[in-house]
Amino acid sequence: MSNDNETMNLLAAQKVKESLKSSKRLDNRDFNDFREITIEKGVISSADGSAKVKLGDTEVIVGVKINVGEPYPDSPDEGSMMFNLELSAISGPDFYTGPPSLESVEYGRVADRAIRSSECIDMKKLSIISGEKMYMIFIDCYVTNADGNLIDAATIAGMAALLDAKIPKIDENNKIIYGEYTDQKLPIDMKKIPVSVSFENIDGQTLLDPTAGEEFAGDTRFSVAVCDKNIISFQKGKTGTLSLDQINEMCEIAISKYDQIKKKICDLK
Amino acid sequence: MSNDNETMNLLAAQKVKESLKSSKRLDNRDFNDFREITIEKGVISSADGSAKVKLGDTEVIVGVKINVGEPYPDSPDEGSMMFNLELSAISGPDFYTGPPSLESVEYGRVADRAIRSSECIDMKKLSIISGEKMYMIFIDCYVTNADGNLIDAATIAGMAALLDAKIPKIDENNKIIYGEYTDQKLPIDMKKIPVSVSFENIDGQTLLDPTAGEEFAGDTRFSVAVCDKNIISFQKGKTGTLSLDQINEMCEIAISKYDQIKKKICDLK
Amino acid sequence: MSNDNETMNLLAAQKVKESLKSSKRLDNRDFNDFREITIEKGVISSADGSAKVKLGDTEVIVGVKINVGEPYPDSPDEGSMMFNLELSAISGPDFYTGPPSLESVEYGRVADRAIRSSECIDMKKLSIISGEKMYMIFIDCYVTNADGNLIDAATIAGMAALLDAKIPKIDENNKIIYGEYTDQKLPIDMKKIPVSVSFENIDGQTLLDPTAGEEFAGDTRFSVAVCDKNIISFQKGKTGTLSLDQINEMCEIAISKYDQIKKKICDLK
Amino acid sequence: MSEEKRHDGRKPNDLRPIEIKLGVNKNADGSCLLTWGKNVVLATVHGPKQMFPKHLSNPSKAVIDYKYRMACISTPERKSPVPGKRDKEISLVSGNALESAIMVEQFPNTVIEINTLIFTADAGTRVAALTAASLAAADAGLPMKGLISSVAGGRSNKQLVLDLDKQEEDAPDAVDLACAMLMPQKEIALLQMDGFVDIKETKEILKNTVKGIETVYDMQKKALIEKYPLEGEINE
Amino acid sequence: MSEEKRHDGRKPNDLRPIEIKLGVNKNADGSCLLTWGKNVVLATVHGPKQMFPKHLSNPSKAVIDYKYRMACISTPERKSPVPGKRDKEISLVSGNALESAIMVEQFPNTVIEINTLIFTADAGTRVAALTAASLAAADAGLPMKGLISSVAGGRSNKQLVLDLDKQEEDAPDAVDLACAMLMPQKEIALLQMDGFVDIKETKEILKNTVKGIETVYDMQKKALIEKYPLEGEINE
Amino acid sequence: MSEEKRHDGRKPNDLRPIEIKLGVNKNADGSCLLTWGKNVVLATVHGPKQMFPKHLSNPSKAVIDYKYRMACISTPERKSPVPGKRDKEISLVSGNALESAIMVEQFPNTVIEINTLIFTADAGTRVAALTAASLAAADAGLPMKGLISSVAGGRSNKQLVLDLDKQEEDAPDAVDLACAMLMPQKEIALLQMDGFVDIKETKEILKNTVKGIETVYDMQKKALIEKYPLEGEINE
Repeated sequence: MSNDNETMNLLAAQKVKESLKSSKRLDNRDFNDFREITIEKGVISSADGSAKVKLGDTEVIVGVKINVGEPYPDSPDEGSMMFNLELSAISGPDFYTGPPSLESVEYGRVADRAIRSSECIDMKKLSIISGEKMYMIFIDCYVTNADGNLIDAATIAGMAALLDAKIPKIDENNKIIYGEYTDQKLPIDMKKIPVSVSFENIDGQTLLDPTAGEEFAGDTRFSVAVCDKNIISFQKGKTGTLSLDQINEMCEIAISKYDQIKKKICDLK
Repeated sequence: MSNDNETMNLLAAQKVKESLKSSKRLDNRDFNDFREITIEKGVISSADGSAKVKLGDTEVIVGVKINVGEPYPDSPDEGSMMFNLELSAISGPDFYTGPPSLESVEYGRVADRAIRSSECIDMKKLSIISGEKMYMIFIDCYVTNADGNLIDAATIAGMAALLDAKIPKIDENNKIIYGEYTDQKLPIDMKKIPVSVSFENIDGQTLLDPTAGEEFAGDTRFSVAVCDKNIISFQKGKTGTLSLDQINEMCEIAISKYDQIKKKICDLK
Repeated sequence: MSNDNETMNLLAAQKVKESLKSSKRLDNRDFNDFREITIEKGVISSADGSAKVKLGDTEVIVGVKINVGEPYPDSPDEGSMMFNLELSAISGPDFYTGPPSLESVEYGRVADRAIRSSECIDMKKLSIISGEKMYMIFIDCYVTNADGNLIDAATIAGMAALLDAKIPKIDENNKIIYGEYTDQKLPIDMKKIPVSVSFENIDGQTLLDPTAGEEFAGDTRFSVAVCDKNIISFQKGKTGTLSLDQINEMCEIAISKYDQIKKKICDLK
Repeated sequence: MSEEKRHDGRKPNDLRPIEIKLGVNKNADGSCLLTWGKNVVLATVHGPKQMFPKHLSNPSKAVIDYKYRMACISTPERKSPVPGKRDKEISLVSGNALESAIMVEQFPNTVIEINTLIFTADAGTRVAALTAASLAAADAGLPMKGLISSVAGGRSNKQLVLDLDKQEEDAPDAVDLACAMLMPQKEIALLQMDGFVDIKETKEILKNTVKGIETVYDMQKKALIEKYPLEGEINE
Repeated sequence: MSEEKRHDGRKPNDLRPIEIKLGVNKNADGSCLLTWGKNVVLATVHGPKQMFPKHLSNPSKAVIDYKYRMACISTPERKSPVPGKRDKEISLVSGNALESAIMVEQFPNTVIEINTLIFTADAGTRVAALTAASLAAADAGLPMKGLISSVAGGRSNKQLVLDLDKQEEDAPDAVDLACAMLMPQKEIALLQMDGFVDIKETKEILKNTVKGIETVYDMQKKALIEKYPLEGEINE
Repeated sequence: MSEEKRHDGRKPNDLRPIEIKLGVNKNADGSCLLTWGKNVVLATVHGPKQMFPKHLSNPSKAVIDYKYRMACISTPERKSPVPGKRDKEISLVSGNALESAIMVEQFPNTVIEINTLIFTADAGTRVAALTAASLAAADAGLPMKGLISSVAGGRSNKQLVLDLDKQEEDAPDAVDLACAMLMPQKEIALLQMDGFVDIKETKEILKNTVKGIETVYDMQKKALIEKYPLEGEINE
C-alpha cells in the first residue's frame, strides 16, 4: 500500500529537526561531511560513456552520447554540450513520469552550469569543420533513487561519465559509425574538474550534502561549484533566505571539500 | 439528448451475454463469420488513392498520399510507409477529438504491422535516388462509425486504398506536381495481400469480427494477420487472457478466412 | 485582493446598458467615435520596428522583426508576413499566461488579414534570391492593457511598427547581421494603408470602438477593415447576429473613419 | 457585370451541386454527410453531456465545442493532423454561429460537441461544414430557434459569383466572403471576408450571398422534411 | 531444424543470462532491477494511490498506469525523450497484461503507477520490462493472482530460436514473437508478433516460447522466495 | 582593482539608469513598468484568487505562480514564444525569492499570479523583472515582510563591476552574479552565479552587489512613497 507522501515527508522532517535540537544529524554525520560516495564507470553499454554514482541512498545514472551536428552561429569553431536531468516516478514517490518538472529543469541546469563554467572540456577541440560540423555531447542523467542532494550527485556522475567517454568513429561524410570508437577520449583538462557542494539550511543550521529528510526539514538550499580555489557557480534554491556570512562560510567549506571529491572522480579506472 | 455511454455500453454487453447463453450472437451470425463487407474505391478525390470500407455498421475511410522524402539512413534504397488511424468524436461517443488516444495508436500500429509484415509493397521500387530521394506513402484512416473490429476494417481499407493509388508525377527536382499522375500504380505483389482477422473472447467463447456490443461484453481481443497459409502478425489486446489452444485455433480459423477476404480486396475495379 | 472577475464584468455590463437606455455611453462618446488614439514609434530598441498604441485605456505594443528564410513553394518570388497577437495575464484578469487562447488567435488573424488584404507591403520586393531566400516579417503584438477593441488597436500598432521598421543588413551568405541596418525601409505603399474599424452591438445599438465594459454588455462584434473607399476584410465575432442593413451601415461608417485614422498612422515621424 | 459562364459551366449565382444525407452516423446523437461540389464533409453532434473538467463549464448555458477539421487527405499536399491557427479561428466563429441557433440556456453546465471533418476540400469548406453541422444539430433533436444556412460569395476574374471553387478562389482579384444566417429569421450569424472591393460591389456580393443562403436553407429544409415529415413542418 | 550454435554461442532455446534484484529502489513501494543479456531495466511500483484528475479514475477498480520508457542512452543513436507511438503501444499492452494478474478490483478509484525504464536495449526490452514490472508489483505486496512471466521467441537465419538479441532480430527472415503469461495458470496475457511464417512453424515458436516463459517464471519465483521466504511459498 | 571607465562611461559600481512606474496596468491588482538601462520590463500581479485545478492548490499557503517571459522582440534574433529551460528555471527561483517576502500563509488554497514580460533585453533581465515584480506585489497591497531588491554584479575585462550590460557580459572573463535580497532585512533570497573567480574576488563581488541592492531598494522605496505616501512609511 502506498503511503501518503506529504504526511511521510512531514514526519521525516520532524525527526530531523528533533535530532538537530541536540546538534545531531540522524545519520550521525558531521554537519560538513558528505555521505559515502561510490562511483562506478562504464555501467551502460549502449552509451559512449557512463557512470553510476551513489551518494548515501541517492543514486543517479548518467550516460554520455556523442553526435555530430552543426555548430552554433556564434561559436563556429566549437563543439557543444547539453546536460539533461530526468526525475520520474522511478526517482521517488514525490515525482511524476511526464513532462519535465521545474525541479528537474533546475537541477539539470545547475549541474550543466557547474560543468560549463569550469571550462574543463576544450570545446575548440570538438570542432570537426569550422562552421559546418562539430561534436555535440549529450549528458543524460537519470535519478534512480532520490534521497537528497541530487545536484551534487548529478554533477559528480556527469564528470565521471565524461571521463569514461570514448569518441565514436565517423565516416567520410562525418556521420557517426555506431558502435565503433576511436582511441580518443574527450579533451578534458584534469586541472579543471568541477565539484559541486550543496547545503540545506534548517532553522539557521547549514548541513552539507542533505538527505531527503533534511531537505524536507529545511527551506533553503545552496549549491556552490568550485574548481580548485575558485568559485565557478552559485545557486540558491527554495523559498528561504541566507545571510551574506552564511554564503561566505559555505564557499570556504566547499573549497575545503574540493580535493576529496575531485580525487574520487579522477582516481577511477 | 445524449445517453450515458457507460450505462449504454453495459446494457449492450448484457444483451450479448444473455444471447450467448443460448450460443447465439445478437445478429444470428455464426461465431466464425465476418459481417457483410462492402468496399468502395476512389471515394476521396483529393487523395492519391482511397477506399471506404463497411464491416456491418463499422465504417472507415482511408486515403493514401504519396510524397517525396529522404530515405532513412539504414535503408537508403527503399521507400517508406506510415499508417495512421484516427479516432475522434465522429467515430462514436466513446471517443474524443483531441490528441491521439492510446487505442487509436494501438489499432493503427496493428494495421501498419499487418501491411508491413506482408511485404506486399516492394519498397525497393519506391527509391528515386539512392540515399537521397524516395517515395513516402502516408496511409490515413478515419473511423467514421465505430461498431467493433476497427483493426480488420482499417487493414482491409488500407490495402484497398493502396491498390487504388496512382503515383503522382514529379518534376526535375523530384518535387511532386500536385494533381498530375503517372500511369503507374504502387508496386504491390498481389500474392502477398495481408488479411487481418480479429476475435473477441467472451466468457470462453471466441467470436470472429466482434461488434461494439460484443467488444463491451468481452475482455480479450485477438488479431491475427495472415497471408495465404502464413501468419504475419499477432496482437492480443485488452486485459483478458487466452490459452495456447485458443490461439492455435484462431490461427487456423484466420487462415481459413484468407481467400474470402483477399478476393473482396483484389476483385475490385 | 483580487476581484471575482465574472461578477465585475456583469456589473460593468449593467452600467453600460443602464446608460444606453438614455442613449449615452458611459464616457459620453458619440456612438460612432473612436476614443483618443496615441501612437508612439520606436519604443522597443531590440525590435527592427515598433510602436505602442493607446486607444483609450487599451494599450498594445507591437514589435517587428525581419529575418531571412526560404520562400513558400507557391510564391518563390515573394517575402512573407506573419502577425502574432498575445493575450496573457498581463493583458487583464480575464486572460491566462499559457498556450495561445482562441481569442488571441482570432484577434491576431483578423489583424493579419486586414494588413494582408490591403496589399500595402510589396511582397515581391522582399524576395532576395528567387526560390531560395526572402525576407520574412514577423509582427508580434503584446496586449499590455485590455480595455476593449483589441483588433483595431493591434492593426493600427502593426501598421505603425511596419512603417517604423528598417531592413537589417545581411552578409554574403544572406544571413542577418544583427544590430546593423540598411537605410531602407519596408516597401509599403502609403496609398494602401489599411484601417480596421470595430463595433459592438448591444441590444440593437451599435457602438464604434467599444470599451471592455461595452464588450461585456454586447454579444456581437463586427470588424471591417477598409482602405480608402474599399472594403478589404470583415469579421463578425461572438455569438450574436446582425442584419444585412446593420452590416451595410457599419461599412459606410468605417469608410467615413478612414482618413482620420490613416492620418494618425501616417503622420508620425 | 458580364454574365459569362464560369470555368465549370455555372452561371454567376449558381451553387455547386449539394447532396445531404442525415443520420449517417449511428453512434452520434445527430449527423450529416454533405457533399458540396468536390467538398465532402461529415458533421456529428454529441450531447448535451457532462463537461470535464467541471470548472470550464458554464452554469447558465451549454458550452458549444465546435471543431472544424480537415483530414490529412483533404488537400493536394498532405495536411498535418495538428490543428493550425486557421482551423482554430474557423472552429471558434462557426461554433459562435451555431450557438446563436441552439437554445443553449436550456442545458446549463453541459457541453454539446459538434465535430466536422472535411474529407475533400475545394474551397468553401467552412460554409459546407457549418451547413452540415446545423443539420446534424437538428437531426440530434436539439431545440433550435432556426437553422444555420451558409454559403460563400465573392469575385473572381472580374465577375461577381457565388460559391467559388478553389480555382476561382486562386484568381488574383478574388474576393471571398463567407456568410451564415440564422434562418428563416435572416440574421447574419457568421461573416468573414478578405479582398479588395469597393463598397458598392461589397453590398452586391452580400446581397447575392443572402440569395444563395436562401437556396441552401431550402435544401436543408427539404432534407429535414424528408427525414422528419412532421417536425420539419413545425420548424417553420 | 538444424541445431547450429547461435552467434553468441547459445543453443536455440537458450535464454540470455538473467539477473534479478528486488527492492533496489528505496523510495518505491516495490522495485526490480533486471539485467537480461545486455538489456538493463528498472521497474518500480507506486500505489495504489489517489488519482488526479478524479474523473479519470474508475469506481470499480484501480487504474494501471504502466509506462514503458527507453532512456535516451539506451540505443546506438540517442533516443528522443519524447515517447513515440511504439512506446505508447507497448505501455498499453504491457499494462493490460499486468492488470490480468493484479487484483485491481480491490482498489477502486485509485491508480497503480508502474514505471519501467530501459537503460540499455538489445532486443526483447518489452518482455524484460514486463518481467521486471511483475516482480516489482509482487515486491510491493500487491495482491496478485499470479506472476506475469514473459519472453520472446522467433526465427533468425532459418533457425527457430528463443530470446533473440538485436543482431538476430535484424536478420532478413526474422520473426519476433513477444509473449507473456499469467503463471502458474499458463494463461497468455500478452502476445505480439511480426514476421512471415507458416502455421506449423508458428505453433512451434509458440510452444518454444511457452517453455521459455516457464524458465523465466522459475527465475522469478526463486528471486521472490530468496527475498520473501514465506510469502514465496504461498504464492504457489 | 583599476577604476577605469566602462564602455558606456559608468564607474565600476554605477548602476544603469532605473525608472519605475507603478500602477501602469489598470486591469491588474498591482503593476510596475521598469526601465533599467535598455531593459524594459512590465510586471503585473493578480490575486490571491481561486486555483484550478484544485488539487494543485496548497491548504497551508498561497501558491506563487511567477512567470519570467521574454517577448519575441526582446532579443536580436526573434525569440521563440515557447518558454525554454532557462525561462523555466528563472521563473522558479524568482518566484521562490518573492515567496520569501509575501505572507503567503494568509491565503491558503489560492494562487497569486505574478507575470513579468521583458520587452527589450540587455543583460540583467532577471533582476530587473524581480525588482519590478516586488514593486507590483507591493502595489497590489499584498501583505509583505519587506521588498525584494535585486541587482547583478560581476567581472568584465578584469574589472569588478556592478550591473553588467550585454556587451560586458560577453567578455571572455565575465562573471555574472544575480542576487536578490529581502529588504530592509538584508536576507539573500536569490543567488545565482556563473564564472571562474577566486574566493577573494567572489566575496568582493558579493559585497559590491549588496551595496547595489541597497541602491535599488532606495529607488523602490522612493517610488512607493511617492505613490503611497502613508503606507510607504509604515513599510519600514
